[in-house]
Amino acid sequence: MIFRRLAIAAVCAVLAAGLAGCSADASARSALSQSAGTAASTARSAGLVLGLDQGDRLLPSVMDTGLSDAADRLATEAQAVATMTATGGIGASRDRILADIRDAQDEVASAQRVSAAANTSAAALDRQRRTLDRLAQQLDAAAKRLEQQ
Amino acid sequence: MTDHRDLPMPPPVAGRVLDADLDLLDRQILDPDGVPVSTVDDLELTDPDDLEHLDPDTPPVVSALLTGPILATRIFGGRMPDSRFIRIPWKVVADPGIVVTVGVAADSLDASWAERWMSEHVIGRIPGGRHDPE
Amino acid sequence: MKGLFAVALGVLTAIGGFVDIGDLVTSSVVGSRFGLTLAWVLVLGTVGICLFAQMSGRVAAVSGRATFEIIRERLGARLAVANLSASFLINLLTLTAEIGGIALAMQLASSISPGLWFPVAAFAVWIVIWRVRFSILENVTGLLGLALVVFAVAVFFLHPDWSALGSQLLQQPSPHTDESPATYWYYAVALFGAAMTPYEVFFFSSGAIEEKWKPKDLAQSRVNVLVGFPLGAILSLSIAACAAIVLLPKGIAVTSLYETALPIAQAFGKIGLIVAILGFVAATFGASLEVTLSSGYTLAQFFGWPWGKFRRPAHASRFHAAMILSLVVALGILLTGVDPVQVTEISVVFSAIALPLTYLPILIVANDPKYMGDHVNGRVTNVVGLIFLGIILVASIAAIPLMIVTGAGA
Amino acid sequence: MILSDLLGSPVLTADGERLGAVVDARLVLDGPPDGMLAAARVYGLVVSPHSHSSFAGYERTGVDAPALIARFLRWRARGSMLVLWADLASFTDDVVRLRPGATLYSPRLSGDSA
Repeated sequence: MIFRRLAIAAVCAVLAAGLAGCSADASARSALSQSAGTAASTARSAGLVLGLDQGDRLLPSVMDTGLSDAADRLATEAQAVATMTATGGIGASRDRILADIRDAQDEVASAQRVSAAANTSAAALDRQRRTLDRLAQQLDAAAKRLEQQ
Repeated sequence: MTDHRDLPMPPPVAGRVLDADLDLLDRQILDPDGVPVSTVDDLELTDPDDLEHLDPDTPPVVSALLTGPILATRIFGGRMPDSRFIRIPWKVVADPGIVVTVGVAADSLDASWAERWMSEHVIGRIPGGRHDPE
Repeated sequence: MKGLFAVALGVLTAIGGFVDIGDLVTSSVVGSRFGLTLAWVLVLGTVGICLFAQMSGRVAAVSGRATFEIIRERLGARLAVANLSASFLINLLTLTAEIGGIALAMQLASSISPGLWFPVAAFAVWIVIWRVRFSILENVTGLLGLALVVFAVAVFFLHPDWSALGSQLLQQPSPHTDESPATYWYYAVALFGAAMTPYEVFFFSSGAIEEKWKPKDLAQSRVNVLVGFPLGAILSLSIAACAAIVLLPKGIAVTSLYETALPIAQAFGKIGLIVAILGFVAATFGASLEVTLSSGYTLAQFFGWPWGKFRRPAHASRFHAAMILSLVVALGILLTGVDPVQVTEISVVFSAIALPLTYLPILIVANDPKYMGDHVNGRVTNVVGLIFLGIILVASIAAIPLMIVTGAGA
Repeated sequence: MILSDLLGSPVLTADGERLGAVVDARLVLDGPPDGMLAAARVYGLVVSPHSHSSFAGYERTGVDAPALIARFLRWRARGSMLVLWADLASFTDDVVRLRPGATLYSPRLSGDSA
């Protein structure tokens, strides 16, 4: 009796492991695509914050909150992507996405420094906004590619 | 298949009729000033002398409303010893309506000891706890 | 004149009190991801909450019984305990989110990290509940919450493409986003559950007892509900529309409170932001008060303890102890570092249990002449009530599978 | 004895045929004065053949709204009956047994014809 139950459990476990193995590729890909998408949205959000600040439409406290929130979220995604096991030939896209997220992190960090400085440089903030938008586009494109494969 | 529409009505009775579960159980108990005492968590009935040969002329009567920890046994099963019952004697029940009113102050009943304890030892000691809100 | 003032005040507080952190962020999330294609859910949920809030208020005014007492009486101890557990957990999670929401709103105003605001916010909520009279706390937070009207005005100032917004209203599963149908329906169920969240009924019916409503006050309560709640829903809709106009085309999917405010910055600049942040603080603070009180009301009414702000705290000691404990637990959850906004997502699961078990007893008692005398439900109310009970049941059954399939709407 | 002891107990006829389960106890306040009210005696037991509990008592009261819920709950409690205390023979091992020739009455609450 007990052996039959054990046998059934074993068969189930093997089946589950098999299914998990087959879908591991797909799930890694979709997780990567999701991280890229979130990072893109975050970078855009930070870009919008910088843009609104340029138009003198933002309170400094909201700008601080927005940039620090974006920094946190990008850090989370970078961490998630960096620790992802790249199976099924997504290693190359993973590295590119990670590099883009890291670049976006750098831009946000330097925007935080610039906005904290006494005399904010409008030109620098504008440059960072453009870079963030460009990175967001790249990340979005990467996310789309991964989904379509 | 018996349908109750075919069944005769029971012999008429002189007093007020209450279905224990429908009209008493789980109702709020209030004192004469409208202060909540507790809820009716169960009813205590007098024990028949001989459960194997029930006496048709001496039906059980409600001796007390029960409240407190007995609620747990009603929900999760089990039986607690009679000595630990918290009773509100039927004597003090004034009106079993959509709320059950008792004729004595909430503070005089065992059922509100937890309220009094919490009031004396915790809430009443926090500044402002004994004043009306502003 | 005094009557008119009371009506106006009631309506205004209902508008301001309708929106909480869940509405602020969820509306904005949904708007930025699905445009206005889910607006119909908001309309449906608003009709439902109007119907049942009004019914529970009528039961309270006529019979003097608040909603959780009725739940206990009609469902019996066992089912009522199931409902109590689910409702109390929803309350606790919502309270966590609201306190977190106050802190996030204060961060927007001050740049000081929310972690430092959590204890301040929880203490402020407690002190108001401890010392301030019910009518004052209800009216002040409701009126300040009206600052959120800035979102409704902003919709016009943002010069949207009206025909595009209009066609979003009528289109189901949204055409120009990449969201899957399951995700769409997950958000539909979550929005519906949030609009009909039981704490509003607990608060509303207990508030009727706190303010000693009598049957003659029913007309006024009906106006408050039927005007105030829908106008409050319009605020929610405006927040969604602002997100749909500004954030959706940019590809920004909202995850934080500050993003909800960005369309206002775009429309009105700094002044608008100040008004919006004031509205955020008032709405989250008001909702924190309502939810904390609801935790106390549900427990006290289930166990038959003395409750209510019309009593001194020492005369409703377990009621106050329960609220203090709820605030402490909520603070504890926040200090673990969870995202306060995401906490509310788990409550969808518990809503599946709490919603049917809350609205069924209200409907049954509202038909019982022993409680209601001549004020029993009319035919139309019963038919609509039954239809909503059906919708609630379907949403409840669908909620958990949808949550699993979509990974909570990710 | 507490009320919960009775509720849910199976009810058998004198021949051992199962009638149903006790879902409620009918009390009558017609005893000698006991404090502020008359003593409440157990007048009979409400027995339901198909369910272990009664919900909202639609089978006993005159309330029939909302119609759909009333109809469903009456169907669930179909065939419910009232047995009088005088017709109970024994209550042992959580089983209620009736006397031979016990009468089954309608469970309706007559005062509730509203």
